[in-house]
Amino acid sequence: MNDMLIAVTLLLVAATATAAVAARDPVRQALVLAVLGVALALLFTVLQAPDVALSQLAVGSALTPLLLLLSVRKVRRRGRRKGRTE
Amino acid sequence: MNHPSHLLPLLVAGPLLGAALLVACGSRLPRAAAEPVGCAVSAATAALAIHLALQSSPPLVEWVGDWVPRDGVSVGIVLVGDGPALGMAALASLLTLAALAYSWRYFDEPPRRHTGSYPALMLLFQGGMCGFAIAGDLFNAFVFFELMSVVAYALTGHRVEEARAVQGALTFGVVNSLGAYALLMGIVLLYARTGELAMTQIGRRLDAYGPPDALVLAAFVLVLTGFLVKAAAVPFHFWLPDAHAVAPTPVCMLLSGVMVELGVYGVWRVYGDVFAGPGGIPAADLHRALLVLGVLTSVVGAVMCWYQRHIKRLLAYSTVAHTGLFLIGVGVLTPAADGGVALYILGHAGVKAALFACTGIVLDRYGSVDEHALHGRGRELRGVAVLFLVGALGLAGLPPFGTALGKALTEEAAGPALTVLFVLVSTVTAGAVLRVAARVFFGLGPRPEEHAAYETTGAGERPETRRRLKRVPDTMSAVPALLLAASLAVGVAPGFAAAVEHSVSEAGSAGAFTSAHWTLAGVLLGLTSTLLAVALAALAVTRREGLPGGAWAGPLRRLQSGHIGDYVAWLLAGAALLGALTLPGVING
Amino acid sequence: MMSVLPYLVAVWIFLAGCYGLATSRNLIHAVGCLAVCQAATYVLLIAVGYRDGATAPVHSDIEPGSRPLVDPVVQALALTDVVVGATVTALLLALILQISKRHGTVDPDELSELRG
Amino acid sequence: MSRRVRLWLLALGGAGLAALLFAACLELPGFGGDRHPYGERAVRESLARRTANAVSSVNFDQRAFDTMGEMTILFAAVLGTVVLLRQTRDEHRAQPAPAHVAPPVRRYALITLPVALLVGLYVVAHGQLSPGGGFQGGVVAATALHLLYLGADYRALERVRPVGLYEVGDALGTSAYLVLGIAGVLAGTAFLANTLLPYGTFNTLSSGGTVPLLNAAVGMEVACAAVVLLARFLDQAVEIEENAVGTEESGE
Repeated sequence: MNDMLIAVTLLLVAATATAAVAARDPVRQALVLAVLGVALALLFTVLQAPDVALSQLAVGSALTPLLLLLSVRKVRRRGRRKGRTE
Repeated sequence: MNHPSHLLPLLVAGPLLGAALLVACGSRLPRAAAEPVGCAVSAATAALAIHLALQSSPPLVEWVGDWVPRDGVSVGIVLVGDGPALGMAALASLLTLAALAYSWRYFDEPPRRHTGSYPALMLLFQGGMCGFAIAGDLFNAFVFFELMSVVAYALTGHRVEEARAVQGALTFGVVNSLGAYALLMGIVLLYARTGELAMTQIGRRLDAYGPPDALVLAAFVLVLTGFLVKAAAVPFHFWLPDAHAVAPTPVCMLLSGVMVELGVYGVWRVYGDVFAGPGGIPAADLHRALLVLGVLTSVVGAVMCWYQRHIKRLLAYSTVAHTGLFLIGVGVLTPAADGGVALYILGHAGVKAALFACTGIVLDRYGSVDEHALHGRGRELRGVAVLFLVGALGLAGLPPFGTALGKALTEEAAGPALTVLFVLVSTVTAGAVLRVAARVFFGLGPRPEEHAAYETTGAGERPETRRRLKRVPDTMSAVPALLLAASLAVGVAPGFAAAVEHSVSEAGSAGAFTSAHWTLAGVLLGLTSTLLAVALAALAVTRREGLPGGAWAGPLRRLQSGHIGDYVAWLLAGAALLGALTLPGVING
Repeated sequence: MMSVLPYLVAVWIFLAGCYGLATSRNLIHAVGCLAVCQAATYVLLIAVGYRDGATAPVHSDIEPGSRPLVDPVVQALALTDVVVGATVTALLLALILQISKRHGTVDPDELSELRG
Repeated sequence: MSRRVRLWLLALGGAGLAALLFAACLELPGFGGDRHPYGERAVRESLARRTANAVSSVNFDQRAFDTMGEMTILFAAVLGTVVLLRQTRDEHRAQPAPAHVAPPVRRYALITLPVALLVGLYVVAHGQLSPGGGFQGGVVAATALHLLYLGADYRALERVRPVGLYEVGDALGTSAYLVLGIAGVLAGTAFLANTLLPYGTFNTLSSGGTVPLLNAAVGMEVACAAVVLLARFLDQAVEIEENAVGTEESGE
């Protein structure tokens, strides 16, 4: 039973990681990365690593995607301004 | 009274604390105070490193947090204070001091309310390098490897208004981070097999386990990939010219002078402590791998160096070429060669940092580092011209520079075939630097013709100082002079070479002692490469049309595309190559 | 199968991240792929430290010595690794913002300043 | 290199590396195995020092030197980001228009904020007892503060978040950790030696010797660092604008 659970979470992590690479649009990728963070946190909880799960939840699914989204916003905003003036 | 080994962690904690305090006082501290504080902290650390190095026979060992082993095992982190470790820490500290002195009131625009940020970053860099040098625990080495990398990215991109600077810094960051993750994967594989993290413990457990298998090979390949990315061995080297050419000059002095060499040091340390035993990688395989990569690296570096016109990029490629020579020296796997490489690294650091420092003066004076555009304009900089020329001769290995002694000792250990390579590589790289000196500072030869080539020119670079220099500040010219003098001292100071050689063999596993001294053959070889370099430079300067063999080097230059995707692909290919080179011994073993 | 699956998943994630990094057309996306590469190291670390039927190495609600524990060392290493990953991501993103300002693009194919 | 050549090179290198790593995985000790010599020693030592959370004992006592490096990396990255994202000469700050926030969102954010902040502090404080510690709690607390951006607006956030102060807090947290380490050397033992304070009673807040202190220093450092990081990126995304678009390419 436990093995099944671990296997399923592992496959979930692998699938989300692949999806994060395949998502070529950075906004979508940031969202998939947030899901990957949650999936990893789940895996770590199952593997009895609550400390890592907690930090993965805080960093991997909140901080990193947030930084990515803010960067996309800056880059896009720049692109729009530039488009207007040309 | 503390045992000296208890002071080892202060080599790391000192600069870090200095940096933290500089930032804490950031908004209140005037710039005139922040920079002397930075210099003082880095000088104190350098003094401590030298003080400990003098007591490092027998080698110091420190368990941080007093977790001394019981029954031969410990849960703590071990620091190693042997000659090479403390030597690298001292070198890193002295170069940081030199770079800080050079950049005294240097950058035009310290970020608002962050006057201390630049010296603080330099101190963090120093702390990271010292921590990596004295790490005896593999994961701890990774942590400080990351620390020095992270600071180096930030310092490389420090001039954020320069398009090239931020691009080079990003390339540097992505490639090195990937290398670091490979290193970490390798560490985890070793931990899974042995259940230990201290390097010597891992080595012992590997030996107890039995002959090497795929796991040991994979761990070896991953760990070496991490270090070789830092050491910029071909084909992991692409990030280096892009980063070193755009970093602020004082940062270049550190990157080329010691950070890249720390990668080579990492290879040496990890092989000696972890993989040298019967459960590790057979010596013949390491020899083959490092020899192939080293020869490739030195040849590619030398060829690319010759065809550059961007002076900082030219110097960066010469660092690649010399790193290749260091790798060959380490791959020879004899104590004599190790000692030679140590001396070579010390001599090279002084010479290369001095050359970068001179180039920085030219950049700040003329707003260009383009060999063609600067033709003859450096005539008025007499003192700088002399320093640059002396630096070029030191790079060629003119006796009695430390480079010459180190090179001679390594050549003697490496055998005649490799000696030819050593002479050729130092000839070509020094020839390129001499060519630059002749054109820029003496205006010799016709002005080279322009033709559209696949290259980075050095035009359009902005000075790093507040405004273009009218006269050269004393600090900026004194630093390269002192660095050259230090490089000279490595070769001539009585007893210094013998002491280095002794401490390196004491730290290595071989334990055989050799004596380092000048030989007639070494002096003659040094003179030969110097003369050849002068001749090569003279030949190049007198020709108007492009440099000879340009068409032949074209494909090689096209590989350096500046594209991150290419570099990542090369990194994977390089790791696979490393695996293929080491495979035979593991299959047979 | 179960005895190697976690390791293989880690290898897969690492290589997938490398593929994304090498073929990326957007630098922000590339940094995301680098984060994926790093996720592989977490998975490998935690997988190496796992032990069947063991519980988390925290004694606040279990009697010391009553049950087997998973390896706390790899968890500490993974914690370090998570923080390192976030900081590297932040720094690289800061550089990318400046690239977008100075080069007007974040497509690696269009960056052609440094070559040869 | 053309895209095609790059893909070939990537396939070649990737295949080689994949084969090597696959072979290595087969040689790894089976997943869930019983042999963890270092781990068992670490658990023993953590009990001997009365630290209930063995992970915290490894992080802040046995391998506290790693944690020092790690927090310095964070500190360096924050400093680097501050330097890299500084306002350059060709940029100015534009006041962002106050955004309209839907009342339910505002209510949700303003209720969650204190809760999240408290959770963060709790997680920091119980680092040596239960899962969590300075890192996790610090990040949670810092992210919580940014719920204000969601709930009110950017200017409200800026008022409660004087970035300069957080930068100082970041540096002071780092210094505190280093000073605690150096105190060991000054006391005549080793750097970061956990021998200065009594180990206390197992499973209470004051157990573990210097572990809670180091943990608190890290918590402070991480919380401040995360706030500064987010602030710098928000600054770029919301406030800082270039003066005249299209002129910077021309250079000098």
